[in-house]
Amino acid sequence: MSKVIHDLIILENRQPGPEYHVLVCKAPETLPVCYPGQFAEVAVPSSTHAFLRRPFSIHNVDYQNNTISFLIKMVGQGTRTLGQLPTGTVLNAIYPLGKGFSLNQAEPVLLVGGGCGIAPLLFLAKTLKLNGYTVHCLLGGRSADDLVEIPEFRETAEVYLTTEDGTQGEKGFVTQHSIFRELAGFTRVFACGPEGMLRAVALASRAAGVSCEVSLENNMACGIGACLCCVVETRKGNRCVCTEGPVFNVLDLKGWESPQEVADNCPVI
Amino acid sequence: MSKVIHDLIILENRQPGPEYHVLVCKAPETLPVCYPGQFAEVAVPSSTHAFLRRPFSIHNVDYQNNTISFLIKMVGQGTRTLGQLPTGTVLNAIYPLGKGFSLNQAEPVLLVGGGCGIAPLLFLAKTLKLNGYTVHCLLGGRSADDLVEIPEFRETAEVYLTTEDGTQGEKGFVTQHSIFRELAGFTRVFACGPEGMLRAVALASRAAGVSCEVSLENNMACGIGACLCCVVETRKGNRCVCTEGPVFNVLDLKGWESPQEVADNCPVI
Amino acid sequence: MPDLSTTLHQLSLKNPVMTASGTFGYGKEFSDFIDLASLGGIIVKATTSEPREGNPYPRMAETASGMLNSVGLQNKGLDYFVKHIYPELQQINTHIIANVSGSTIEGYVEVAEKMAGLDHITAIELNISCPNVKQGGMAFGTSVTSALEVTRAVRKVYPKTLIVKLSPNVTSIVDIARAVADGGADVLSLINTLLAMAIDAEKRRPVLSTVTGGLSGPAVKPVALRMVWQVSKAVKLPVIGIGGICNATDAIEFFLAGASAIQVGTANFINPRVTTDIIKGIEDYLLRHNLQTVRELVGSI
Amino acid sequence: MPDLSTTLHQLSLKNPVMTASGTFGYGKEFSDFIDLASLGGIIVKATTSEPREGNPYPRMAETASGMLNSVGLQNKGLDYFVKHIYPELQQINTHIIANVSGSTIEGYVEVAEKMAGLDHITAIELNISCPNVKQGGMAFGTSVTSALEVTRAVRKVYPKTLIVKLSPNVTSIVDIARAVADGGADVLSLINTLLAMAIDAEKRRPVLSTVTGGLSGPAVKPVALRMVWQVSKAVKLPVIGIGGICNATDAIEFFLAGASAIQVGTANFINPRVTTDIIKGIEDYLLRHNLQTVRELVGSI
Ligand SMILES: Cc1cc2nc3c(=O)[nH]c(=O)nc-3n(C[C@H](O)[C@H](O)[C@H](O)COP(=O)(O)OP(=O)(O)OC[C@H]3O[C@@H](n4cnc5c(N)ncnc54)[C@H](O)[C@@H]3O)c2cc1C
Ligand SMILES: Cc1cc2nc3c(=O)[nH]c(=O)nc-3n(C[C@H](O)[C@H](O)[C@H](O)COP(=O)(O)OP(=O)(O)OC[C@H]3O[C@@H](n4cnc5c(N)ncnc54)[C@H](O)[C@@H]3O)c2cc1C
Ligand SMILES: Cc1cc2nc3c(=O)[nH]c(=O)nc-3n(C[C@H](O)[C@H](O)[C@H](O)COP(=O)(O)O)c2cc1C
Ligand SMILES: Cc1cc2nc3c(=O)[nH]c(=O)nc-3n(C[C@H](O)[C@H](O)[C@H](O)COP(=O)(O)O)c2cc1C
Ligand code: FES
Ligand code: FES
Repeated sequence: MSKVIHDLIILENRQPGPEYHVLVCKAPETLPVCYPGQFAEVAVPSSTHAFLRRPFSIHNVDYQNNTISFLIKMVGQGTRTLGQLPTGTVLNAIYPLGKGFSLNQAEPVLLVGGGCGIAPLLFLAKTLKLNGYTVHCLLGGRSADDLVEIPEFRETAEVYLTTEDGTQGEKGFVTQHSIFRELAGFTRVFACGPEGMLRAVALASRAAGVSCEVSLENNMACGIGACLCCVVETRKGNRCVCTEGPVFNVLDLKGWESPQEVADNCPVI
Repeated sequence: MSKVIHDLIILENRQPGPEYHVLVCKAPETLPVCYPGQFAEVAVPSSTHAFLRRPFSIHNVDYQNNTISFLIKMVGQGTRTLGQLPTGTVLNAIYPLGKGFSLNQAEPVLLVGGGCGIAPLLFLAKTLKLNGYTVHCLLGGRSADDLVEIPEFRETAEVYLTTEDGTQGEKGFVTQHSIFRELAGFTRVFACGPEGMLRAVALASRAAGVSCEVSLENNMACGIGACLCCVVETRKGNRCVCTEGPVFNVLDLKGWESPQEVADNCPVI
Repeated sequence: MPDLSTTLHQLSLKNPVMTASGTFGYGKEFSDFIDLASLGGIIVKATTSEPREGNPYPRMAETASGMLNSVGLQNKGLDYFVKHIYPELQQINTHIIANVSGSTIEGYVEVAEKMAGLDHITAIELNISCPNVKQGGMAFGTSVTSALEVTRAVRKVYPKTLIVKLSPNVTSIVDIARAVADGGADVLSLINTLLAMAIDAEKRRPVLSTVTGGLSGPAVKPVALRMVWQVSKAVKLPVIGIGGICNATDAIEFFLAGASAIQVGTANFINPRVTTDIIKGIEDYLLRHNLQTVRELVGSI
Repeated sequence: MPDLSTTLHQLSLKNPVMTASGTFGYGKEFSDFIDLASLGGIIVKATTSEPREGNPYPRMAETASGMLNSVGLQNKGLDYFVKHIYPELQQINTHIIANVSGSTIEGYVEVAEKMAGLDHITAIELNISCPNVKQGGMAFGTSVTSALEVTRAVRKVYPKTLIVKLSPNVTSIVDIARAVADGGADVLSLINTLLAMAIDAEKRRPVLSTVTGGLSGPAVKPVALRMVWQVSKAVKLPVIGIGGICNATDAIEFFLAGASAIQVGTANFINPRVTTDIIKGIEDYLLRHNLQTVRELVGSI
């Protein structure tokens, strides 16, 4: 599974929500095999404010058209610059990086995503479906504006929605969604989103005796295990999120079991 | 004569020669009165490589359409970024800066320009013509590629051309052009271009007893007299090119009289 | 409206945003762009006892997110300042602070003494950190003993607010800060420029006539923040933060690190209105964070 | 074809482009992108006598044209290095240089002694300049006496090429360089990172878990160039230039300033192929300037 540096060409830049952009990019040579949960390190073209590359999950891969997509939430200078790029722009990316979700699971599986954590789940859902799985997918956000790519998810999964303000789906945090009452019926939960949400999902999964994998975000300088800046505390010591993650089984993460921390972090979806 | 900071809008970006761009820009409010030889400090939009503003002479002013133009030669990252800007881009500029050419002259006057030193001469020629002058204009370059905006000059002045490689006009350096044999017939020479050329023109003017003003280039940080980085040695001591120039009478410049220095610098057009 | 006022020893500033010496001329260079009276203060360019022509051209080089300068304290000298520049400065309705430079202790003392007699100069900033002069300058600011000595000598003749500006080109900025405090400084300002160099690879020679020069701009901000944090924790004097400040967020970072006020330098070259934007941005920040005064931020990390 | 080879004491390098410790892992992280054997050398990440977990997260902050890190020498320790990492390094056909770190002189000596026994480690780089550890590290590199002491102690046990890596966080880099030369160093490398800090204005707290960290990247290049120039003029040892090198032009500037070779650090994160580009760019430069060898450039300004 070797990594490539590609000058991708942006074929399409659509805006599925006020703060989100999907960049569909053509690769200059045959796409390498990518796994759901892996990510890319993308250079922000000629930006004064983004010195380092920015990591983004692989949102979708279309081997037939040789395209790779990213779902990007506008949060700072780097992402805003990327969101404004016109089609035809060259985007330099290093990928596929990191380890993805474990795909050797019994079904049914529940995918849980919040905010830009939705990004890797589409590729994951599609891959699981391709392998014959029944996929359930719970997407949450502050408001309806954060729920993007729903039509795409509906094509591949049973979709459940929740918003904090009740503007779409059930009202509340993802862990308050009714599907969580049936959690014990799932064999595994795959989650990606803000840390507070992930911790709440991890705790609920533990309580229901369901195995849970989360994709972590983190400050990264290199994305390839060279700088050791992106560590997370695991039971085996500090580990690089970029090479040994970004997907971790929550059982391996240190400090992810205390209900107190979860309570502190929960509202920060 | 107060200075303004304007978010100009690029209306037109044309390429009069392989290495030159003319940016015609609309001002957001009535243009301030500008004098030929004055310049603007232009911010290079979102460039990693141009931290400071870049100085450019005012190439043309159209008060009726409220536009100001710059003729930019591609020499480094900053100018290259500017050259690639599409119409509609916002260009932040501080102008008009510095002191221009002396306009209270008896005619006939000779304008001499080389390379991007052609830039201020169009505005100067137009202004002189408007005031009823007969304007003679000698433009020089390495090759025909460096001779840009000739049609525009022809509208306002008697134009003479020279190239080092003889691809257009007379062959040789500007000071070797036949018009220089008639130099004594002019009352003043206005020149702008590389330092070597300016020194040669200054020397020739001195020899012919003709007064000579040159527009100097220089590394500038602020363009408004605040940093004192842009000095030139004058007979009165170090003076800022950005406020007391960029146009100087060569008699005021220290070290501009030695034929030795001229010889050393001459070929560097 | 949040309260932006701040105090530096005996100086009450309407807001904590000042301009750094050598980057703002004598103020009037910017009067087409901003209302000078809206500033917390203006540190005017360096004055030495004798006129100085400064260093030969080239004196400037652009670097990644920064610039080098080797101006070398060009100024018309103390007498010219008092006769011709001071009367103009009197028209500006904010604190005017003189940046006092020299190559000998006597030189510093002479300028300070004369400045003390000028009513509208409410403080002086002792520049013991200029890297661009052969003698004196930074040499005073990089040794504990000479920093102490020059501060003490100036203190004797200068009764008003005495700010001392520190050089970052030292192993321990805290040691120098303590020495200067012992010498009688009222306020510390930091940082001056980092000693640095640029080379023209094509011409194969140094860009600056002086070979080395002073680095300023956003590139140095992380170093400046660190030093402000170290000094404000170690010394009880108020600190003015300087180095790479380009916007209100940068300014807030310096307050959090322990600065009671800030100076904006290089950023004035890029945006002559930057100080006005920063003042407005600090106000917005305080409102957004529900803070009544900017003073609540100072040293609060 | 121009000759890119260069010599550092007993080391003959095929070209002067190496990778900086802590920014290139153990090489293999980059093997998908470049041919490791094409490099002049690889300085692998710091090794300490005992395993270290490094500092808590967050350890990184982006700054203007640069970054801060406070990794804190995370590594699996000397024994693990010898048993598990060294065998892999033996496969790489270029100079492999160990970066030796510690918090006590005994620690440095222990690592150096063990490294001396590993054939494929052709030199060590003594890291007396890491700003990210509480004890030792930079403390050794910011005092003339302790820099001398640790160099001398390691020299006694290490017969091969001894490189000592200097800290820029000092008043006089030349004094430290001289001390290290007296202690028996064969080669000097500089600079390590500048001690610096970043603050999150919204969260109102330092970005790094350790508050301060080390600044690297293009922002520091002008300071690094100045120090390389000063040291190579003052000390007769070969110098390796480090700090913000991103392209061949940057590398050439360091050669002109006096460096016999260079190391590329942070730029590897932005472009994992940058070293290959730099080697190619140096060749092009030599051809364009009609130079036969890269050595002609060294110190030639
Ligand atoms: C493995 C991985 C996969 C990711 N996948 C996606 C994705 O598919 N889509 C997406 O929109 N985002 C994703 N992110 C987050 C994305 O990398 C950041 O939003 C981006 O780097 C911010 O850049 P910026 O220049 O816009 O923000 P900055 O100006 O750098 O920062 C703006 C704000 O974002 C925060 N921030 C910056 N970088 C990160 C980061 N790496 N993680 C969390 N917060 C950060 C800062 O603290 C600050 O508050 C991913 C992050 C990681 C580590
Ligand atoms: C008063 C004034 C008016 C000018 N008018 C014009 C004009 O109308 N049209 C035009 O094309 N150019 C003009 N110039 C020159 C122009 O400012 C530079 O070409 C530009 O700043 C280079 O920017 P860059 O980022 O492309 O080059 P950089 O990457 O900064 O440098 C590339 C090369 O250009 C040289 N260079 C950089 N800045 C200058 C400078 N200010 N003067 C001379 N050489 C420089 C560098 O040494 C280097 O060799 C003027 C300069 C001054 C001082
Ligand atoms: C062109 C220039 C000239 C300067 N002249 C002086 C000076 O005369 N006296 C002084 O104390 N500092 C001087 N400085 C240093 C600045 O006041 C300031 O300390 C430094 O630039 C860091 O701030 P900045 O990054 O905001 O520019 C000068 C800086 C520049 C860029
Ligand atoms: C993430 C990171 C880790 C580093 N770790 C080490 C180290 O272990 N030992 C060392 O001597 N230098 C270390 N350094 C310093 C670099 O080797 C180099 O001296 C410095 O980054 C300046 O070069 P640059 O600007 O090219 O990055 C590290 C730098 C970075 C950015
Ligand atoms: S980002 Fe560099 S090791 Fe993970
Ligand atoms: S460019 Fe700053 S004084 Fe002229």
